[in-house]
Amino acid sequence: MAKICTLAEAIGDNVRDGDTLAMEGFTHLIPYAAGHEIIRQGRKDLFLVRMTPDLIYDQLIGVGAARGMKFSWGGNPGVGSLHRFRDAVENQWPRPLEIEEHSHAAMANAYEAGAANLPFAVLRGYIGADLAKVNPNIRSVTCPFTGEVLAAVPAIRPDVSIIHAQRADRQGNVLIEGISGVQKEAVLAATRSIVTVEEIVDELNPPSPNAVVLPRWAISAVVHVPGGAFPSYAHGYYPRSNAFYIAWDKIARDRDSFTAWIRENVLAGKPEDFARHAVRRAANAA
Amino acid sequence: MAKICTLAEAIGDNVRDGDTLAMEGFTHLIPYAAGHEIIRQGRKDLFLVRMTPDLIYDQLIGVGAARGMKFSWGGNPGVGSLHRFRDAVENQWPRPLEIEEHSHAAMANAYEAGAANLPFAVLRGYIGADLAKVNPNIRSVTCPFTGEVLAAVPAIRPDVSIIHAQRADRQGNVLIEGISGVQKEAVLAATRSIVTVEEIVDELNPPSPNAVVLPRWAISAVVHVPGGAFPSYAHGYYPRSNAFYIAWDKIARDRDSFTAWIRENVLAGKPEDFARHAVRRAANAA
Amino acid sequence: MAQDFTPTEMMTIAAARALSNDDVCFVGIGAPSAACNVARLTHAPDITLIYESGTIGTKPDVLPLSIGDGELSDTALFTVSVPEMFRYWLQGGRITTGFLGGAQIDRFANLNTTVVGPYDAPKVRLPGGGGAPEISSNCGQIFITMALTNRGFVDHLDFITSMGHGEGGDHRARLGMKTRGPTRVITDLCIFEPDPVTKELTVVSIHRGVTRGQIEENCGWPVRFAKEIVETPIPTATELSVLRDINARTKRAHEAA
Amino acid sequence: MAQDFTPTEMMTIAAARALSNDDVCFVGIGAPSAACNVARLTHAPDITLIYESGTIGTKPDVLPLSIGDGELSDTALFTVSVPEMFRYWLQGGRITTGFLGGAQIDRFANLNTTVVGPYDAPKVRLPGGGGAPEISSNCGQIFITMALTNRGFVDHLDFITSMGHGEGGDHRARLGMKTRGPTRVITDLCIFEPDPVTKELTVVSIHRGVTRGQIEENCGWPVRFAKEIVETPIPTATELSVLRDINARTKRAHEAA
Repeated sequence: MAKICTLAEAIGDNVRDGDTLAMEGFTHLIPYAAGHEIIRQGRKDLFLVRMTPDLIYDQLIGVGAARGMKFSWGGNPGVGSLHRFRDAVENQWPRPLEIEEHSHAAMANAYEAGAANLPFAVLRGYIGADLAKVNPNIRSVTCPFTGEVLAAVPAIRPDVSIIHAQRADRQGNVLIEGISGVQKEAVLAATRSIVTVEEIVDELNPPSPNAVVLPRWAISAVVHVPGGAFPSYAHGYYPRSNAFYIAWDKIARDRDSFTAWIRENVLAGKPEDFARHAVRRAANAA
Repeated sequence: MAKICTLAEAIGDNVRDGDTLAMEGFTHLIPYAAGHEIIRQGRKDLFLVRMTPDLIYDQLIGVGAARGMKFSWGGNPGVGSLHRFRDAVENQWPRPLEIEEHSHAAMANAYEAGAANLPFAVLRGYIGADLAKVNPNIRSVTCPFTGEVLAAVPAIRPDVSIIHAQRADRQGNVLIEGISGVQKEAVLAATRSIVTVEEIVDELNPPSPNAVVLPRWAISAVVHVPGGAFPSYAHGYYPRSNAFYIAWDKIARDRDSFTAWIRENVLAGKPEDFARHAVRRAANAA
Repeated sequence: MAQDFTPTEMMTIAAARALSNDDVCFVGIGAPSAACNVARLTHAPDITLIYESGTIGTKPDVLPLSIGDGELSDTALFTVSVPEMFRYWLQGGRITTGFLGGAQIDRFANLNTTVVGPYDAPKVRLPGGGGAPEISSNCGQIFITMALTNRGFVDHLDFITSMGHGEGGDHRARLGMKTRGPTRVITDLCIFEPDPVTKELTVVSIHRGVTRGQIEENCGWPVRFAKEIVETPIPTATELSVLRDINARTKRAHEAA
Repeated sequence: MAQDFTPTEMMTIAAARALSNDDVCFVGIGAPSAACNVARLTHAPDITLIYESGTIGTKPDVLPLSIGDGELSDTALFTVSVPEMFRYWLQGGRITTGFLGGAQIDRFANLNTTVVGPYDAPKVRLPGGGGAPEISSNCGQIFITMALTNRGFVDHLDFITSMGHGEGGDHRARLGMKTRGPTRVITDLCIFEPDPVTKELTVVSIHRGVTRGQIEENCGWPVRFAKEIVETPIPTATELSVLRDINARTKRAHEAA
């Protein structure tokens, strides 16, 4: 049953050293504020899961919080490389990073299987692709009716999943709108889950009976963090800061400038700092 | 690409003798008008697929249009038996009916697998249940990671699926609202598909970016049939006629009264007859 | 406060009391639906009711005739597709309690809603399992409510539609199920619970005015009674008026439509 | 009407022309995204553009930087979850055309976006496959667009991220794929198509002012030229102005945000 609390409490209660951690959001609604709180609380040895690691995992990898990562596309979208991710894989800095690499289709199916409490997912995938040769977690199953052989991957079952969403009501029911990615699956596949939201409202009032809702009893903690998805975005609240994504390339390219950025913006920061992004960007958007 | 046409054309073009036919709608949005048109056009030897056969398949079975049926719950909801279905199974009247029986979970997963172009579905199901002993299409697969044995059923791939929905735009894109059942999956799993709708509008304007929409290029034919879901209902248009469901028990209990009802209401009817249900019931609902 | 009430009213209210405010309950149609909504309208206002049509957190003002009446979606927190309902919510292990009825039950709380007689040449073809086989295995626990009659409570089931405790004992665990299965069967005469070891249904509570003989007469197997048996508390005035109100609203609504 | 244009503009416009009004197109980010939207804004107004973020029938006014910019959902007919996108729409076989770019390509149109050097000790770690492995096998056909350079068009791929024609010939069919695979590769100097039998990429059209020598110099394998080669029609004034307008709007939008 969702506890409505502060970000420090939510991360403190639910994210543990060594956890398998999924922070999801497919370009949209990426829970950056929660990622910063994890860095501030000094979590370590995390096994990160995310389809598109994005800047949020570049930051966690760069500070050395991760022992490994399962992913399907590790770049800065439309910009280029994730330099901290590359530095970890190519030079083991600041520590080696074990990787388990999949395709998007396999990751999406693996989250779906996790949400459905199945041990594995079946897909028509990886045909002729070399990933199947380097990842022992890509196997096969045979259809018991047709004899056809299909790809199989293990279900994703994180210890904890974290997402950002537009709104929660005071009971902790959550509404997601727009590009919803694999967030619902990530939460339902996990043992514990945290949702940061732009607003907490009296009535959720979904715009359609078929809206994307997560009920309070499927969530461990709900936290009010306006702007918490910056530099990603929140549909209906503020747009993506493509400029920040472009700027990140230079910040992260160099170990020292990265470390300085983390010190100033994360270690010396607090969740409330994100609110200014929401306000400023909403004004721009209008 | 959806062709917008009359119901006679849509059934004539897309439903053939011997077809595997799925008419879906989970209590809500059941395509009754389309069922009546199939009876009027005298289609035969159909293999019917539907989770909850409901009165619509009681009618198709009663007139002898079906050679078999795959289903998971064959009753008149809240009322009792489907008497034409029982008469076919218990007494082979008007002809024998081959049945393939599943649970709801298996049927839902089998439609989902069909929509996903997989040959089979995997579920944590049928444990300790006798259906697995009498249905050879309930088999098992072994997880290639954990060794766990799970149930498997073949994907549903109808020759043609028919559903009813609230609205289409003039290009043939379709909006479904409320209880959406397995309709999207039934359409996407099928080779051909027909959607009857309450309204055709200039702009679809879904109430949410995440609304349930079927695009024109996933549908064979769209037909304007207001009231076409009666005695089922259309969320936002008219409520379910629970009274008719109760009345059906008496009509269908007897072969002669059933046959007379079909003659008067189906064979002598036309798609436009359904419009009065929409108007009358909308007035009641207001 | 004592008041007149029917055995069916007693059954529905006793069933309602089995539910708690924190339950996430998968509601079968008919008697379970009445019980679940009486619980919601009395002692369990925050209970989450789920119907297999995909409606989650629904608060119907009248009882649905089907599991997919518009009332359910109109009053739900949200509505999902039926594949999602069975995959993410039921199989996903998110449901604390499943509430079922049935045509026939045996002493280990296995249910038959499929056939009377042989499967291939049935004497009576019943509607079938619907959601029951997986509700039974995937919910945290199962409550069952049905009137106690010789036709319903039978010595031998022709067909096990959904497994309760199977052959009894640890049968569920041996098949790999981690859920508790049926923990209570609420009838119009008494309440059964499975014996902790053998899992055979055992009478633990008898409704006011009902004798052991009546229970034995109406049950198709030799009834076991627990060592300590209580009298089921009679319906309160509030419980009765809530139940009668919703039944009256339901009757009006179904006849009008 | 002749006009000045850059090789990149020629590439984008030639790529756009490959698409038709009836296509349902899965759009990769970068060069494919520009080409697909130019097609939509010129000769293919009814084309359905799909991005892997779940946006279906999207009509962005500015080009997205990522595959999930808000612009895509704001202008889409509808938006689905990512599992649904990959299961029902891509794997479901509903997509006629996939449009990909890549870091490296070989003569059989296999793509590498994973690593340069050994997988376990890469010289350059690239972003990885994302949607490409299944886009490549599940779309009706694949178009690829990337600039012709020695770094990109290589004799040997260190890693096959997504299979084009594999080792050539009937390799796709032998692996059970029923889709056509890459049918056109559009570069800034010329257009390749696979040989009907061997499936080796073959130059079929050369952009104005480009020599065979330039193509050979910029390609990492010995280039095959078709018997009949045409000159790629130069961009029309409309095509150029549509492309430049959307690029200008995009630049303004990305810098402002």
